[in-house]
Amino acid sequence: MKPDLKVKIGSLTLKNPVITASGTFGYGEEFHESFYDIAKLGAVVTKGISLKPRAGNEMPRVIETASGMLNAIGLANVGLDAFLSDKLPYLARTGAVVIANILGSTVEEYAEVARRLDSAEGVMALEQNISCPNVKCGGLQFGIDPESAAVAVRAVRKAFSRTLIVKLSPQASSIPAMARACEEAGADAISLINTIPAMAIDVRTKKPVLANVTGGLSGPAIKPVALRMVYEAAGAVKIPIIGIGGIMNAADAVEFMLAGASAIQIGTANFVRPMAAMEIIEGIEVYCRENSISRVGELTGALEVRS
Amino acid sequence: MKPDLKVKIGSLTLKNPVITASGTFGYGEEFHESFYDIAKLGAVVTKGISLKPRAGNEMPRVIETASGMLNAIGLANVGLDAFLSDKLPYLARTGAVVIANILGSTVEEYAEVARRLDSAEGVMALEQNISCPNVKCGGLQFGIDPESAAVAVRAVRKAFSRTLIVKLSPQASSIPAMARACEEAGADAISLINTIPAMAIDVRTKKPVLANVTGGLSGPAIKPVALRMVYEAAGAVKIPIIGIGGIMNAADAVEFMLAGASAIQIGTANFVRPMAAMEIIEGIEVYCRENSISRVGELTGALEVRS
Amino acid sequence: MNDCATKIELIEALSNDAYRIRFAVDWKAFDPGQFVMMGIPGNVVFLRRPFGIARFSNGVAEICCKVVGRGTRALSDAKVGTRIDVLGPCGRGFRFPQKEEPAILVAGGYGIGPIFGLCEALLAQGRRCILYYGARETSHLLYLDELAKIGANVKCSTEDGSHGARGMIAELLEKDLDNIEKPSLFACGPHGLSKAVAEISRRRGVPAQVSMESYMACGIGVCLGCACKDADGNFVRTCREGPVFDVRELQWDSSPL
Amino acid sequence: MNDCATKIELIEALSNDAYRIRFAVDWKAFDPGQFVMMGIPGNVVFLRRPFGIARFSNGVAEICCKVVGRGTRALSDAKVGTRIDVLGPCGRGFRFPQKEEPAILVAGGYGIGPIFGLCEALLAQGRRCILYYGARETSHLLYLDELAKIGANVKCSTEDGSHGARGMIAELLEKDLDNIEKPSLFACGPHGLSKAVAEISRRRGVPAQVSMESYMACGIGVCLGCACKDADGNFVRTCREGPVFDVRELQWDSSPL
Ligand SMILES: Cc1cc2nc3c(=O)[nH]c(=O)nc-3n(C[C@H](O)[C@H](O)[C@H](O)COP(=O)(O)OP(=O)(O)OC[C@H]3O[C@@H](n4cnc5c(N)ncnc54)[C@H](O)[C@@H]3O)c2cc1C
Ligand SMILES: Cc1cc2nc3c(=O)[nH]c(=O)nc-3n(C[C@H](O)[C@H](O)[C@H](O)COP(=O)(O)OP(=O)(O)OC[C@H]3O[C@@H](n4cnc5c(N)ncnc54)[C@H](O)[C@@H]3O)c2cc1C
Ligand SMILES: Cc1cc2nc3c(=O)[nH]c(=O)nc-3n(C[C@H](O)[C@H](O)[C@H](O)COP(=O)(O)O)c2cc1C
Ligand SMILES: Cc1cc2nc3c(=O)[nH]c(=O)nc-3n(C[C@H](O)[C@H](O)[C@H](O)COP(=O)(O)O)c2cc1C
Ligand code: FES
Ligand code: FES
Repeated sequence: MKPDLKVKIGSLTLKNPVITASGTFGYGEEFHESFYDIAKLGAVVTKGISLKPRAGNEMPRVIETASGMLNAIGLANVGLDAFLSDKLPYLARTGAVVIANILGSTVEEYAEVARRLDSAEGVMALEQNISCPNVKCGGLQFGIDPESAAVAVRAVRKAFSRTLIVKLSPQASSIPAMARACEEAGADAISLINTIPAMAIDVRTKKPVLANVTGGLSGPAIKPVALRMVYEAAGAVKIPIIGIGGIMNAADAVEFMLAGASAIQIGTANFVRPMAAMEIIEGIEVYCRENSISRVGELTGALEVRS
Repeated sequence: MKPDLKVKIGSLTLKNPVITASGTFGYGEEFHESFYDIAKLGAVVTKGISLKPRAGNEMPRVIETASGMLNAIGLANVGLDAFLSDKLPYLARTGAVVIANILGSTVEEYAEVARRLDSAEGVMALEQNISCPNVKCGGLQFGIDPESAAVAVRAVRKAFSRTLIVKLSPQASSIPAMARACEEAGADAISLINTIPAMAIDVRTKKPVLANVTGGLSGPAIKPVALRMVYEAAGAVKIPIIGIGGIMNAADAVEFMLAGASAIQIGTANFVRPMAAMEIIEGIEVYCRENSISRVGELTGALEVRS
Repeated sequence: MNDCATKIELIEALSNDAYRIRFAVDWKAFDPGQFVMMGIPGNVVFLRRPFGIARFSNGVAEICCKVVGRGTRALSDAKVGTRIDVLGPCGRGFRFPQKEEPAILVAGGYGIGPIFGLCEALLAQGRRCILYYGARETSHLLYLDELAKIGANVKCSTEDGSHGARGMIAELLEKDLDNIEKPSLFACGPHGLSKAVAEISRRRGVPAQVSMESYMACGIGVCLGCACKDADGNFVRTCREGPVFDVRELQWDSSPL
Repeated sequence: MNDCATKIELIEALSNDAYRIRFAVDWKAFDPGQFVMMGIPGNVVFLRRPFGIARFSNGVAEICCKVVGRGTRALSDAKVGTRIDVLGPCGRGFRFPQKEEPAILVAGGYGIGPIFGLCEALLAQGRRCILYYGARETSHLLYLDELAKIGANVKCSTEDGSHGARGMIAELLEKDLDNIEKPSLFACGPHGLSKAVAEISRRRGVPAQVSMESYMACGIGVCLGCACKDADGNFVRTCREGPVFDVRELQWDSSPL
């Protein structure tokens, strides 16, 4: 029997728990044109959208590390207007479930972007990025202090009527406190983790490799940290958790679900294997079949912890 | 010309900047007997010492991850009395510079251990571990809150007259704030990072791999994060920084020094290549010669950052 | 563009640090200047590595890989039969010149890969072309046999003068350009060469296209890691809007990778 | 104990998932039951992997590696000539029995490795010994030829009865023990076998040593990752105080790895 892969995030029902992560999938065009029908995904999260376009950081912006990579793209994006006029219509036509990732350097910017996306057809949910580790002026305080996070989330909650996901920074010293603050402020779901601020140095030139000096670490290297944070978040709140961080295959995805995630996001894996998300959907289905799981939701939080 | 590898940490002069990290070198016996004269090291940091012996966590306690490993040893150690009677005399006989890593679940325990080590001959410095990510009851609050850290550091500072190093947790949401708090409280140096709390799950058994559920991530996977934190700490305080995290070879060590470390610690690498520390001392010397650096201290903070 | 799981069919040293590598792919054609993202065998590196497509015929593609680090080392050490993932053809290749204009190809080092592909395609169409090809020393001049076989008109230079003219290939090119009518330039090589070609193009008002390099994470336009600055100072993606750009599209004062 | 950079000299399949691997080392002797920490070729795993020493002569050591995961896969796929780091000999091996007592060796699966080493050493000293050797099926019984060659007295069992007695080796052993005077037991195999031997030892009051397994990070006693519980409930290091323990030293009710 085919297992039921559907999952619910807020008022949104996804056909499967596999979502592509912000900043690793553009606005969906490249994948839809060259690799697969992106409507087959649980959902697509867009590159982070700000009120005004952002050029991003200077080069180099990316560098490989042990089992991972650093990026300091600088939240480059086309800006809200261009997203609405150029990117969203394409996405909408594909039939994909679209989650708009939004960023802001002020509460007002978050609220304004959210308000305008509320009236945009085709945006089924928001993912509010409160991390922004690469942008010096932006967002950092929201990501590490539960009270500031709550203020930002409340503002977006007021401005947006559909599903609101808040994406946490791994820099928060207490993930449970942060998750609870966001839940209380009205988030429908929590996604985590964003990249971990990190750095690489070239001993030949004695310079930082990235023009921005620091960048965000992603990939398998961070998976164990992400898994722990998902487990902590799931234990702290009632709303669904979306697990992110170093997921390369179906086993990784299942680990996050066992730890408490209702859905998962595929980030860096999209770069290494463009078909990764499709392979993972299939792999989760196989795992369910082999383990006699009829609804994928049964996996969520099914970790057996001796106590 | 042979470069001068000596470095100063507080009132302590080390013959080179390479130190073996707490928990990865026992109390020096195994290495000294089978691999090399441990007096050749800059210093040896002991396994964390508590007032009473600790048995540690149940099995399994370790598991490999992508470019790293998790451990949940649970700060198992022989306890202060046995350290003083059984372990320290051996260490002292080797002629190694001994840094005693200490832990405590209360300010009083820290102070008591420090006081007794102050009168112990052969302990040249303390490294106060304020992280303790594996022990449920112990230490976590010291590691993430600058004020509690300062209280614990002040107590140890009063009790110990020689060099005091404070070892930071990567969970602190602001490393600069934490480093400054420790400096103000009287630390002679800051070492970082301790392992990052993390987790592994076995999808076959649906159980956490570690009996303790979570453990600490170490190894190359965390190097970029450690490097960033060392860079931040070095920018925040005047006291020397000791860099730790995923150092596997001399190039890694030099990266940490460029980022601002005066010395570095070798942890997990000791498991993968027992001769790692010796190879790294040699490699740093080669790097200095090839780059016409006469004193290794010139590397500290020599990173060229465009501004 | 697609990602195919294939196998190395041939691997051959071209010099002490450059290798010809062939593998079957399931695409049907490519534009010279396009590239592939190669999965590196073993587990030594995490991301894929970009390589210009040097040749493609009968379903078999060829790259020329120069060993510069761990990934290129591991790829070059692989054996025939090793499984590899190849994503391609990626990016935008060279736009062909107007029929009547002579194509002046310029290659530096392993930049000969894509330029060989372009040369072969132009000659197959009976177009006029001259290839200026420079390297540090004779042993670094690759594909000379194949170039002779396809009847290419090749002018070489080496920095040590051991083969062809002594000096940089851009200098040799610049000297000859006075005698060529309506030339259009097509270059692939180190950043310095691209810059020199851009400068020649500007000074002489001759059209020029260059293939640019950038550190790439995805190669398909989604990570924004490979951006370079266009003439207006905006970022464009080397992997998508490039790697081949008209020199007028780009800003040339900004620092290279 | 030391760490030597060496090369694989021989690699040979013993069954569909077990391999004999030989490499030169620069130590001079080992105690049966001791193990090596093998660096795994390629970059597929991070930590080393422990393997019991099956044989050592003329400076060449042999292990028997059963493929169970990525590290053992990569090691078994390596070619002759592949460079590997070998740290050893590690840990405490079997303590030899009193001269007069017959040594009863018990091996399960790839546990034959260390037991073969012990058997060879005992026979070389002209000691009496009988080897009880069990596996799932015939093809999983390894080293039978070599055992015959050294003149070992081997009693086999397989779970499917395809070779020797049908059933678990501990059952066969228990039946025979009545007829052996002053036996002392030496076992290496899965945790279940060790437990069964400990139980037999306790019930019959015969001395027994078992080689234990534990996930190991360092293999040299410094990480405390491999602890197991001794009879008093204290942790002891499998890699240092073990891997061979007298069964009375350990606690047997605690859950296995
Ligand atoms: C469009 C394009 C086409 C290319 N075509 C060829 C070709 O035909 N033949 C060829 O030999 N090489 C080509 N290169 C360069 C080749 O991709 C790099 O040499 C290779 O990625 C280095 O990998 P590594 O692991 O050996 O080096 P590393 O050890 O990672 O680093 C060594 C050096 O290579 C640079 N580098 C590393 N990774 C990349 C990357 N993903 N993209 C760009 N630079 C990188 C680093 O900045 C560093 O300076 C091309 C690059 C691009 C962008
Ligand atoms: C003292 C000792 C002697 C051993 N002797 C032999 C031998 O002679 N021949 C042989 O084939 N095997 C032996 N083993 C077991 C062997 O070490 C493991 O099978 C091997 O480490 C698995 O590595 P992997 O990467 O293939 O498996 P993984 O993919 O890492 O995991 C597969 C399974 O192996 C277990 N495992 C993984 N790593 C270790 C480790 N470092 N230590 C113990 N268990 C581990 C895991 O818990 C898991 O269940 C011995 C183990 C010990 C402790
Ligand atoms: C190149 C790159 C760009 C990213 N851009 C964004 C972004 O704009 N907004 C955001 O919330 N997260 C962004 N992320 C973070 C990812 O969405 C994801 O949280 C992180 O990479 C961890 O997952 P992974 O290990 O699977 O990549 C970016 C990640 C990468 C690698
Ligand atoms: C098995 C193990 C045990 C450790 N025990 C301690 C400890 O007792 N006290 C302490 O301060 N740090 C301890 N650490 C942390 C290390 O000292 C070091 O900070 C960390 O492993 C990061 O460095 P690495 O990546 O080089 O291993 C331990 C690490 C490992 C792997
Ligand atoms: S390499 Fe990712 S956008 Fe070009
Ligand atoms: S494996 Fe490290 S102490 Fe035994």
